[in-house]
Amino acid sequence: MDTTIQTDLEVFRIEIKAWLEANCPKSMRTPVKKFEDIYGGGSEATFDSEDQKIWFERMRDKGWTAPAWPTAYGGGGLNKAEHKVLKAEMKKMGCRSPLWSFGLTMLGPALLEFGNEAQKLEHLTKITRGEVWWCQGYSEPGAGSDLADLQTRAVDNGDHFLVSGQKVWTSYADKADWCFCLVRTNPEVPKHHGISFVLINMRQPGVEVRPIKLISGSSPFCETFFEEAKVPKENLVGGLNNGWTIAKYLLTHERSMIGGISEAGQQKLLSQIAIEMVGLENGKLADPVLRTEVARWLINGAGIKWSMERMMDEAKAGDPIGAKSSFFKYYATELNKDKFELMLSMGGFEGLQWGEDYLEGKLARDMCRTKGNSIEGGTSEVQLNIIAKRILNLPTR
Amino acid sequence: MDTTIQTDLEVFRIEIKAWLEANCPKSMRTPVKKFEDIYGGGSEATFDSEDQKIWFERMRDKGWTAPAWPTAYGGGGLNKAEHKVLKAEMKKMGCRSPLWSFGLTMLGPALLEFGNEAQKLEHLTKITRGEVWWCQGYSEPGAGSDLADLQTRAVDNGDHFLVSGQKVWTSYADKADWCFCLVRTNPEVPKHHGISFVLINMRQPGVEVRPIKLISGSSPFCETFFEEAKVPKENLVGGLNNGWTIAKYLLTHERSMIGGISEAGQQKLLSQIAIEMVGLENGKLADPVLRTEVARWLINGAGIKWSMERMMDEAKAGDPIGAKSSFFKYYATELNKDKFELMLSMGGFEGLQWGEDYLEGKLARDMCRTKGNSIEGGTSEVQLNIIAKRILNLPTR
Amino acid sequence: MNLVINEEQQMLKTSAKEFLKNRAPVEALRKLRDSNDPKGYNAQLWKEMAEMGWASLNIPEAYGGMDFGFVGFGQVLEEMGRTLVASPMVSTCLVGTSIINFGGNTMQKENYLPRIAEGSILVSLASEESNAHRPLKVSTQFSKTDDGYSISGKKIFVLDGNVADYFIVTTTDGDKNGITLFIVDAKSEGITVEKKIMMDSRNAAVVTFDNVKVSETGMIGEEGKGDKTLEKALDIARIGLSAEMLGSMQEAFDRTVAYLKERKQFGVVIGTFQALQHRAADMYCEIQLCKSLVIKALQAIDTNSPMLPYMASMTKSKVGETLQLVTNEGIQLFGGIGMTDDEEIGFFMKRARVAQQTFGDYNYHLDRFATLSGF
Amino acid sequence: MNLVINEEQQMLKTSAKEFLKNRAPVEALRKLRDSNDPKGYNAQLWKEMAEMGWASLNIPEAYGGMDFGFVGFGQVLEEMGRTLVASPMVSTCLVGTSIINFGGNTMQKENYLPRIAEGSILVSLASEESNAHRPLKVSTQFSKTDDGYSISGKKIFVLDGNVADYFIVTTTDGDKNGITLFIVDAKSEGITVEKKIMMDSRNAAVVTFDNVKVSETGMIGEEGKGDKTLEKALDIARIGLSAEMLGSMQEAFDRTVAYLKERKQFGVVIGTFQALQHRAADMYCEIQLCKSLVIKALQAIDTNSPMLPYMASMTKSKVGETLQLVTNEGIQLFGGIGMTDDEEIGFFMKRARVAQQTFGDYNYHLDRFATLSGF
Repeated sequence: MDTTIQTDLEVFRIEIKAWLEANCPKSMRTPVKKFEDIYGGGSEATFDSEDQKIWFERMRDKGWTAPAWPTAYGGGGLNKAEHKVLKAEMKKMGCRSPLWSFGLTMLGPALLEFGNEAQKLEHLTKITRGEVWWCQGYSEPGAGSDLADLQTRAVDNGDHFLVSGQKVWTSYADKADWCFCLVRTNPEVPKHHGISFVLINMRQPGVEVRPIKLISGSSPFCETFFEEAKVPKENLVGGLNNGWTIAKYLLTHERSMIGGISEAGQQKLLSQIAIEMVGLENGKLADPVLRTEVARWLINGAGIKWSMERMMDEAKAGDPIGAKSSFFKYYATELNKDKFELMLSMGGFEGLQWGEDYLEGKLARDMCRTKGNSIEGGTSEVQLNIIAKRILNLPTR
Repeated sequence: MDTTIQTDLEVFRIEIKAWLEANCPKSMRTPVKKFEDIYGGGSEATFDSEDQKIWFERMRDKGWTAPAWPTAYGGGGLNKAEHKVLKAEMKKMGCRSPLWSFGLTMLGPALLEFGNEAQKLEHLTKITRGEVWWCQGYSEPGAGSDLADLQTRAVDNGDHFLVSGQKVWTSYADKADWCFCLVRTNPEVPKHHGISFVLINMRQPGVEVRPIKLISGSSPFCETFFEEAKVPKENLVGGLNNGWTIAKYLLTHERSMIGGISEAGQQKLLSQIAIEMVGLENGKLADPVLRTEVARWLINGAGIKWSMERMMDEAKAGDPIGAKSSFFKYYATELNKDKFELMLSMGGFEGLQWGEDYLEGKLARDMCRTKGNSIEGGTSEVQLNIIAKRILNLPTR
Repeated sequence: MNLVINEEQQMLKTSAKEFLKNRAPVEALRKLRDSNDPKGYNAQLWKEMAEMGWASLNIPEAYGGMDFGFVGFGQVLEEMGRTLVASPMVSTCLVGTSIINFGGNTMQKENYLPRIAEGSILVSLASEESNAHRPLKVSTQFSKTDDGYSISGKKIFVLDGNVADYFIVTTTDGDKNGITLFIVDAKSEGITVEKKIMMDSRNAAVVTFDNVKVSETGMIGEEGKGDKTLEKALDIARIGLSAEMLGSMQEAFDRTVAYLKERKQFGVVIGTFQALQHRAADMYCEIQLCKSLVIKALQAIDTNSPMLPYMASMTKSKVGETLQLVTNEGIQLFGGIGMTDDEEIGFFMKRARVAQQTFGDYNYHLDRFATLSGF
Repeated sequence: MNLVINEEQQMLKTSAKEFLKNRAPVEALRKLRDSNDPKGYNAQLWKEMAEMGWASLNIPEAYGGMDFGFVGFGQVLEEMGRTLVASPMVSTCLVGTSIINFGGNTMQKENYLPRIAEGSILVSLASEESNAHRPLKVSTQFSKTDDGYSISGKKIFVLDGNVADYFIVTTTDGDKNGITLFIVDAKSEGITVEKKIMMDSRNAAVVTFDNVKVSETGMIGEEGKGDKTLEKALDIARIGLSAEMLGSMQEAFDRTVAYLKERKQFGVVIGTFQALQHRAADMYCEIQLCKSLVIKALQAIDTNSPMLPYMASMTKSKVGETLQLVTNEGIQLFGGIGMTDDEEIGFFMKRARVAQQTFGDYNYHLDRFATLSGF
């Protein structure tokens, strides 16, 4: 180990710590409770508090809304080791993220990988500065699991394309300034080969957005309609008909994010909830059938958690996670559905209530929402196909 | 309703009753406990008791080993109504069947439907008289669920075929005089079209039989090897390359027989067995997890029983059972497997014993044997395919 | 007993299907929900249903009913389950009528049954006190007064409690000697009704009784002996509700299978995927079991079988578990579309969860069945 | 704690795999069975295994052991599970060693552990009395004599009881005050051993103790205080056996998947059928959970974690349930071939059922886990 580097890092750590201590407002060091607690940016964004604004602006000026991105694009230019130190110190101090957006988590990495210099300069900078809210235009009404089966067309019209078609499940499209979008640029070739990845300005005629109501109630999802929306050719990323490569890159990204869902938030043990809701009789849960189901759930819950830990450790030891993310995605989402079925069962009559707003009847609505876990980000069926084919190497017909 | 017929039937009933009373030995009116309690016939057969012999011979002489078959072939020539009366009276009095063989249950019906007059005269008569034991040569080592994929060849050699190949799962082939057998007579056409149904004399050179040992121990199943076994052309049934029609006819037959397995024999309620084996604590089964599983099993057991009843009633009302036999076959066999898993679980350490013979360690051996229920007579997977396609009309790719 | 419905029952079923298709498709439930109707059911529709005799199928002819038998009644309930009709059928006709009919005296029958039959009053059982179904755990108390009784206590999950004209209340005396049933006018002083909307868009209420006066004629059956009447009515309700659930299950399944035949993915109809075929076939089998259990259980009511409690628990648990499976699979197989409120399959899932817990969920009934069976 | 085995453990695993492939494949178990070997295990093989140090992996160095830790030991057990080796490993090394090591005094350790380590004695726990695993329900009685103790009672399902040199016996006094452990020479007067062959072709025995004399040095730990030692040793055995079962499960699964890739039906390889693919994928996931539970549980032994009882019950129940699933699916997917004794997949199913009930089946451990967790 190079001791000079080690020492430099230690100096860096001390500096960061001091800077954070001086610049991160106290209220920005408390746990995140709701979506709005982290600033999202975009042309319509407002700050939730003065502290949130201060914290965002200070971090933005350091380039630390995207610490590892090049400074040329508004990033912090940190190397991997430094970035790790920054994250560790922020975590220790409980500092909130100064900014969270699909631009940062999804489009940014894709542009860094596939975008040209002009695109990076233009868009990455605006992302790091929180000036633009991006949404993702992938799914279409008829496509479902077969993402590549998309119909939205981009017709060549000289120096620009004219985009027409419909996207669904575009999260927060109703507040989006721009959309990164998969469109069909060649309908003549096999479906995966005629797709391009384009950036569409949402603030133009021919773009209409309609929120989607779910079985659980209102949602961030939207339907987005394009009718001859104009896309200048400089907004084509990664070359004509090369969009599927970028899509795959982003999908792998998304899958591992969703698998983690069931871990987040829920702190209380299911057995504790059961005891509170159902009660004990002679020291045992009053509902003997439920008791077994809860025991089994807890064991599976621990099993999937430790499997994630184990596979992380194995990845560090050189065995990459790869298709195993499908196992997590599948198992964790199915388990999360089971959990909410059990909780609804424990919740009894009260849990079945469904008020006007989300809070009254939260349990029933949450339970309905979990049904989507095994559909979004690749259905359970698709994950099982992937496990069968890519892990077990079972043949295709 | 024609009152003359009614009166005739009543007279017939009274006559039968008197005849049975006079001719059925008392010991032949006790419940059947093991396979040997019913005479099977065949050239190597011996009677289990003098009563068994008397009973068989008396019934044979009346033609009542096959009451509904024409008298020309040794049957009783009874019409449907009379046959029903005979069965009802035998049941009332508890009379055992005088004869049971694959000849009676499988080949006979097929010959009546597809055989020519000479074949019927020759073979049906010997069946009714218990002179020949038949086995069934369908399955082959490589075929499994894809029965039509058979390789045993019958080569035209003038006035006879020469049959070569291997059959498996031929029940009681080791005591068989003859075999009704599916063979490939034309390898050039699609597999279903090149199959013929032939009758093979097992007592000839070129036929070798080897019993199969199962995971449960010894079994009636055999492997049968043919090497240029001679089959005179008069032993071809239903015409050249027309064997698949007969096979399908017999398979439908077999499927509904196997579905009924779980009903037979087991008289004691599973809950009663559980109470005896596991014991109660405060009035509840000492194993709370098992308790739920037993309750669920009993409900499903009643459900499948009543479903059979219901569909019988529906059939009488004009809605034929058809592909629904796949539902019974699938559900009843899976349920039977579950039952033996539960019983093994209740059986504790003692139930795990595996003695030299079948009696010591009967539970464990029986449990092993049930695993075959969902394989023989069409696997559970095949039944599910049939339900999906023929009942739900789901499309084929 | 033959397990096929007879011609008369089939005619009733066919006419019910036709009527509901026109007057109360699933879309009607959506409209009711979105209009925030204060009643939570369509009173006009209920009137029409009563005119067709549906409110009196289990009422003796002597009291203005059709006395049609439960196998027939079950056909109507099944069809109602197919279109998810929100109506007072369960509260008033399954529970209310049964308690009055099996527990009431002639005067009470004469007073209430004809009015139920013609659809002019709604009667609702107020029995639940804990968050899960525990009908025999009662702490609502009655006491004697000079000219009758006084009742105090709080009841939850009172089905259609906000529109009921009468409550049948389960009570106990101070010493908790058995259950005593009272029928109480909903407009009586001291009654507070708080309407709750459930996830199936139907109503239940929290009903508080604060020293509510009941006349002597308000007691149903004998003091402290209401348990038997209550359990019998509940068992009938469990079976009737199971018939309704069977209808919902079949409809959700039919819609799912139809979707499998129509929806394309990766260039082929998804119904060709073997894994989905097997799941559909498996559901088909489970539904067949439910059908058989339901008709056997309905017959058990009609024949006054001593096995009624067993049949009720077997049926309610199997139907509850299967309906949960079928509605979950429905949403999963509809995919993203199934998650939207626009698609109706979600309505079946929501109704399934409420029906599941009404009169005891499958946990409750598996346990009860085992207990009844002595293990 | 890192959930990947280290280099040293990996080396042990690799060498075990290699050794067992050559010396003790599944075929060896078949031969042992068919030869009706009176011992029921291969003594020569056991000698070789001991020479490689396998009998001493959990014995402290002070007593001639390798003190390798349970994560490493688990790797050997897993490989043994893959080839279904019939050996005294579970009875002697998992249970016997653990009781002496955690409950015995120095003299006892010095007396027995080195001899276990070198493979020259077999020690077996005689604790079960009822037909199902109930280790704390003991009625075998000890009483004091002039120069020691006398034991009377009947024990069943004593693993390798017919070849054991010593029995560790669970006893109680007349007043049933806790459990007292004794180690007894198997050749003592008054001991009758009746060998039983189990469905996995291994042995267990019914052992009767009729006024068997034990010297004062034969008591392990304090009088009436054996419960804790017993439960700890059992928890270790449950986890160790789970590691063995994990190996069997993986091997059965690997063989099934390989068969799916090779077997043709209807003109195509059956591994292309989506329904079978999904079942295989589902099993893969369950097996992954088992792997993680087993390594966590092995670590819990090594770190002397207070969570040991929880870990043991979680692991044994999940592994037991999954092994049952995987071996059943194995036979079903092998089809008719799977039903024959010629095909080895059936051996895995049979071993699964015995291992499942040894030290408590999944019912027992689900219940125990819930009880430990306070619900």
